[in-house]
Amino acid sequence: MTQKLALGKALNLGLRRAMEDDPKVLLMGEDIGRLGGVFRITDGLQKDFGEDRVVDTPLAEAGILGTAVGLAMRGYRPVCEIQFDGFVFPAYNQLVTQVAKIHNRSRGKLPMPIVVRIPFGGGIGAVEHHSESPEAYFAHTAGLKVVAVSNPVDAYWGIQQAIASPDPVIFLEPKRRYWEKAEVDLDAAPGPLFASRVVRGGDDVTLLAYGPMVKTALQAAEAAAEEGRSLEVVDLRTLSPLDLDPVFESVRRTGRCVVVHEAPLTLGLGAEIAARVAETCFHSLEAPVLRVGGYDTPYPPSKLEEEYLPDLDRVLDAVDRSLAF
Amino acid sequence: MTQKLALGKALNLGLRRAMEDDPKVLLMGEDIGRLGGVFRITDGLQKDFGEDRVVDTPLAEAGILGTAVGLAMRGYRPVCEIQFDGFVFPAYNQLVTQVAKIHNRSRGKLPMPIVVRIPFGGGIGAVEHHSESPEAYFAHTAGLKVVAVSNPVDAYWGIQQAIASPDPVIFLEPKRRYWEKAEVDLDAAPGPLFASRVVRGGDDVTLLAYGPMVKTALQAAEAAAEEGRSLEVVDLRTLSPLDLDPVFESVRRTGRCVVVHEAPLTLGLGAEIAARVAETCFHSLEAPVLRVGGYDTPYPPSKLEEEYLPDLDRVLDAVDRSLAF
Amino acid sequence: MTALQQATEVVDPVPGAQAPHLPGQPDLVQLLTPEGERVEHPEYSIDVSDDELRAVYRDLALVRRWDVEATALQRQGELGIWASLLGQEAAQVGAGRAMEAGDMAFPTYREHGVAWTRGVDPLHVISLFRGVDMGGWDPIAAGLNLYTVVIGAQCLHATGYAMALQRDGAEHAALAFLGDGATSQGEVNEAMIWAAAFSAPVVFFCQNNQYAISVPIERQSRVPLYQRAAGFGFPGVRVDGNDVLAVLAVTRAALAAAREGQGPTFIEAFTYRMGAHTTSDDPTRYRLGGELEQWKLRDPIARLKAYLSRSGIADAAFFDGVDAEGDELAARIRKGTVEMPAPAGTEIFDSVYAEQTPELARQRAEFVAYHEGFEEAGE
Amino acid sequence: MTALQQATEVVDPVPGAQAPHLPGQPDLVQLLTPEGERVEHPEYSIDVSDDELRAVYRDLALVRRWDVEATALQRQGELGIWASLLGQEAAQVGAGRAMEAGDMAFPTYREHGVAWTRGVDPLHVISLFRGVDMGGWDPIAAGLNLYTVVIGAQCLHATGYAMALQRDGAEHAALAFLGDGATSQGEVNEAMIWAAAFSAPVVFFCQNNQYAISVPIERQSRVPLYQRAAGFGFPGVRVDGNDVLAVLAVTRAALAAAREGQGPTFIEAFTYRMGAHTTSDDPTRYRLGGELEQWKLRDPIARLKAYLSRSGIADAAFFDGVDAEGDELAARIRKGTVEMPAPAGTEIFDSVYAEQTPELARQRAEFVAYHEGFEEAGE
Ligand SMILES: Cc1ncc(C[n+]2csc(CCOP(=O)(O)OP(=O)(O)O)c2C)c(N)n1
Ligand SMILES: Cc1ncc(C[n+]2csc(CCOP(=O)(O)OP(=O)(O)O)c2C)c(N)n1
Ligand SMILES: [Mg+2]
Ligand SMILES: [Mg+2]
Repeated sequence: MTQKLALGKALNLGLRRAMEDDPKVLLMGEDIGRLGGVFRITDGLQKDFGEDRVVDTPLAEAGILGTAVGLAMRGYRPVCEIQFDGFVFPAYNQLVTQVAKIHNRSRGKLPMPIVVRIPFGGGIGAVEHHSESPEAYFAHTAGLKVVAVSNPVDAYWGIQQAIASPDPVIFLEPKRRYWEKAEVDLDAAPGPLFASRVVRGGDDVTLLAYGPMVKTALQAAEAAAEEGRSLEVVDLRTLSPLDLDPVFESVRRTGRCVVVHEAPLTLGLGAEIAARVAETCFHSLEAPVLRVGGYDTPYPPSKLEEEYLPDLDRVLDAVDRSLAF
Repeated sequence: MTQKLALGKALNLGLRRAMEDDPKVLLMGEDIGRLGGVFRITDGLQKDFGEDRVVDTPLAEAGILGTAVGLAMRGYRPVCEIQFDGFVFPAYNQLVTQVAKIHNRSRGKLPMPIVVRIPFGGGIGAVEHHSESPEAYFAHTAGLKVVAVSNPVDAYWGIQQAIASPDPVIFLEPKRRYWEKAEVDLDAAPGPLFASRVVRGGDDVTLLAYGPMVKTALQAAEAAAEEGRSLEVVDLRTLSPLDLDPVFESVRRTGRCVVVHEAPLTLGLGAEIAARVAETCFHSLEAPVLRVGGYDTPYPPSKLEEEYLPDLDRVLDAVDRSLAF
Repeated sequence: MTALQQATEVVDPVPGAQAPHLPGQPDLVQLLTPEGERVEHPEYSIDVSDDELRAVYRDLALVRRWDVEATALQRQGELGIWASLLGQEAAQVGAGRAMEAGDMAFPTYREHGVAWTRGVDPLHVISLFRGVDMGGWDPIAAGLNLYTVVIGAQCLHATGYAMALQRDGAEHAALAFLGDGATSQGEVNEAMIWAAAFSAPVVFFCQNNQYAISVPIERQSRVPLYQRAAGFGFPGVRVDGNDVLAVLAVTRAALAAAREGQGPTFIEAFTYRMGAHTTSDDPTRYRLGGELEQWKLRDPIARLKAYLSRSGIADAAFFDGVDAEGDELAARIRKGTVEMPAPAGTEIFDSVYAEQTPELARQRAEFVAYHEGFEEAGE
Repeated sequence: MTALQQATEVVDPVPGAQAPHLPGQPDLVQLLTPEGERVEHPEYSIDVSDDELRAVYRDLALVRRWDVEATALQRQGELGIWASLLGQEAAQVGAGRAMEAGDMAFPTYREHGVAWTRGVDPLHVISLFRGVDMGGWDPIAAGLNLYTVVIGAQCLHATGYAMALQRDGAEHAALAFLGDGATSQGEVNEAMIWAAAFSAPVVFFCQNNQYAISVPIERQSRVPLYQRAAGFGFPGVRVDGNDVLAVLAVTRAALAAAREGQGPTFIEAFTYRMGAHTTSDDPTRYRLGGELEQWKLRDPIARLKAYLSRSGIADAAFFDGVDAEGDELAARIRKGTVEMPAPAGTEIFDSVYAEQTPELARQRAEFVAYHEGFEEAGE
């Protein structure tokens, strides 16, 4: 059965299904119960599953992740919502020193099947701390897995796969795409969670993106096609572990690679990808891997965000520079 | 006047001089007063400058950084000690959302001349959380500056320069080198803080390191020299902003580059450097930038740390691979 | 309904909240009943001139007018979002007016009433919500820190600022604002621990408006919030947050104690957020039926107006005058908002550091060149 | 010196610490005076058989023996570091023995006495300090979480575990250990806030050993720590932490209340760290003169021994037997430590994830190949 779903609604249905499938799944977060979350991703779930499984928490992110650890120790699968990307930092200590390390510390005796849902990225005209892209902090942290979904299908299946994962997963949701719709097949998962995917074939340049930037990349490829340039677009999907084999294969054909993300350039995901692509495809590269990212500045006031965020033009500019190299 | 000083003692003298020079400088941290710090870096300072300027704080890292913000707002220059690298994470929210952003938020009206001293890195046989290399988390954070010293001279001058800096500086101290000695000229600073430095000339491969790994890199260069290979060693010194011009110059000559750090490989500093070196020196590179780092795992129990940490052999192995490319 | 019945209804426990108390019940400080009667409190008294009373009323009324206008501007697409203070005017104006020059306030994102008392231009606050900047006023000059969005972070800043005041021998105090939800944040509790440990001259002013977005106060604490302070070793007091005189008295006393070296106080101003959390919020999803109506009977402005009228301190002409002033203010705010110049793109780069980095200078130059490219291309 | 004089001296305020109190002073629960007299407390009584009393003594003595041996092993280079529990045996054994099967303890890095009561092999604890692993026992099977080094983090874990117990309808409780210094961490305070909000069956057991490394308790709190709990809305109690019977009684009562759905309790076990913070520490730099001597008079083991001897519950043969057992234990620990196999290098990679990642598998393979290269080269 397929259904046309907005990305946010697909997450809602995915969460519902995960909760139906496994009574140990529980949701925790600020305002996720009675309100259904500030983005309504958990809408209706507390009503149907009760206050013990959809927990409106005190206003304390360390508390959310820290208690999730204890719940996981008794076999629960907590799905924690962080209200906005910029508010994950009070939980950082628990995430980095505990959630990420306990499986290893216990030599596997204490699995940590915790999912941390974070609406991330900019473009919604918000005030400070509501538009951040903190993925590199997590991808640099051994013991965590990090995924970023870009579309309703991956949202619906991805959240269920993340919850089923025995490892902690930082699940990044492209908040400005919550309202974008697509047909979702509710019967069959389209493939594994920790895999990247070529979403458009092409020969001239390999273009990598994830989360909200996938749409931008596809638009850029469309525009480039009109000018006779054929871009292959890869949706990275998993940021840790990275799944670069399809990228290497692509770059070996195209010889050129551009990575796009909203996060600040320096030590953003593009850095790691550039390093690995160069190492693996050294002799195929006709230009260095070019990166299009946010600038190395705090996220600006919203009147400036269009100038801060990578857009179609900046992506095409990088493609041009790559081709001209 | 020169004096032979251990790195830790050089820091102690540097702090003392900064406190003498500027009455607004104050030190804050756990056990830094009566005890003089667990590494004795602040030894004797409370006695001489009093409890108001060398503050033994409650046991709360967010508290240390958060109150430092308020002190800085009234013109103080707080120098915060984080007892060990692994304990900076409770302060992460204050660091990333406040310390790093307040100058920008206020459009320059509220400078944040805060120094965060962190003894970092492994090799001292410690238990969990005492051997971490969290520098990439900070270097990815716009608004912070990050330096890592490798020797007593830079320690003595660097801490004073960091304190004098109007911007927040994460000041990384290579804890396992605290006891290494060198002659320090107490009269003239050897150069600016935010600059890398070629510490050994060479022609075959450019080897980059910072903090504790500089010594390892120099040893590797020594060993390589015996086999007839000439390595140029650059002490990066400043991790944010990076100062790569001397590196580019070097790589243009050698065509090969190896970066070493203790931090996990993925999204460690090596990633950014590899990306930039490739972008800037694309046509000069005869091999991809190779990285020698910690593995993408939590820091292991101390009986395994020698196998975890980059050492002379692993550096030379990478040099060989670079040359063989 | 008699006045007494109405009074009884007004002060009834509010469903779903730790109830406010009858006038005179010792743990809720009240100097003005919901009906506008002046009452005395054994520990807190206040001496306010008629002029000052009228000025307080004016503050309350103008701040509300500003707030209403900002909400309208948001609805019309001129602001990205707006966090309304509706219902909390007395708590904010009372606290703000208790401050002296040299004291420093550390607001959250909702303290427009405090900003007003510190003389900050409403347009500076609005520019933040319009997305033009992050608050354009000079924090030190105004004695008001910039708004802080990360819940509770400012409490530590206030405590550190108070430690600086101690070191400077300055007889001033810091006033940290926080919400009921914020009391659950670790950093907020650390701030109280530090304030106690150093006897820092800081007052924690918590507006318990019964909700953290949708989450009612019981999820944060089963006992009245003001009692938290005793556990850290300093006094806590609960004041009727809709009673501007009581707030003024209690906050003045706490600030005076702080300035005199007696250390911190925690003030819980018991109030209610009569509007939505922000313009993005839909309170009908979580508010209990009748709750809002109950609280409307406790309106902080109506109460002072009743007192001023009844006691003859202000007449209709005065109130008309304030209304007219409100209309002017609203017009100025509207005009100032829609005419607010958009920031230059290069501002993204210019204040990240006090000493610009070469890398960021490079990114800025690239940015400029890139955009000049478009201009040249006539795009 | 008469017994009374000695008693008076023993219980005198300890310089630099919130003073312990005379027996009978209501806020310090004591059932056994420093001289080994059984006293009664109005709220806490305990019924312990002679067998159990002897077993308790045996626990205390063997745990101390283990600790002394571990300190010696560290001095001889066999351990990287050791965190001694010297002086805190009664607090730990009392708390540990109060637990039932099914309860879960969340220790810091110093709760060797608790580990002992949970039946964890000392060598499992020692392997952590030797750097072989991070604690080799099975936490769930033992009812003892792994040691947690980041101050306070385990308090939230315990609270979450208690929330899981509630959801499972399991009539067990979680017991979170923390130090006096830890009470300043935001996360610890959040744990108490959560425990109160959810009425979670968790007991916070704080060993106030007067210091956080070098920092005395006054820097963390000006008021007795047990009073913190009231601010969060649940009971706090201060017990003589060197009195194993009082600790047992108080902890049993708190755990029972938690299991019965009455929510959390905070226990402050007032004690003293008679050794260094760890073997890396030099307490002469910060300890006040005479302080240690004062506390030696309150030794938790001597006290129980005095009571057992005086009351005839144990005789010299019993004590000799325990001593002999201690020597055997020490020998076993020594042998087990020095013979502990070094971990395989590949263990670095093998437990990072439940589902290994391809990238880490690749790094592991490279690691293996690299080291095989050395072996082949005969290096
Ligand atoms: C650390 C953090 N977490 C979450 C948020 C999102 N958020 C904004 S306001 C709010 C509720 C705050 O409630 P309260 O402290 O009672 O203040 P009020 O809004 O009622 O004035 C939340 C959860 C935030 N801003 N910061
Ligand atoms: C978050 C954090 N900060 C700092 C440290 C370093 N540290 C280890 S033990 C300790 C003191 C702990 O004092 P207390 O809580 O009283 O426990 P005790 O050691 O006295 O048993 C400190 C500061 C740490 N382990 N974790
Ligand atoms: Mg509120
Ligand atoms: Mg202690």
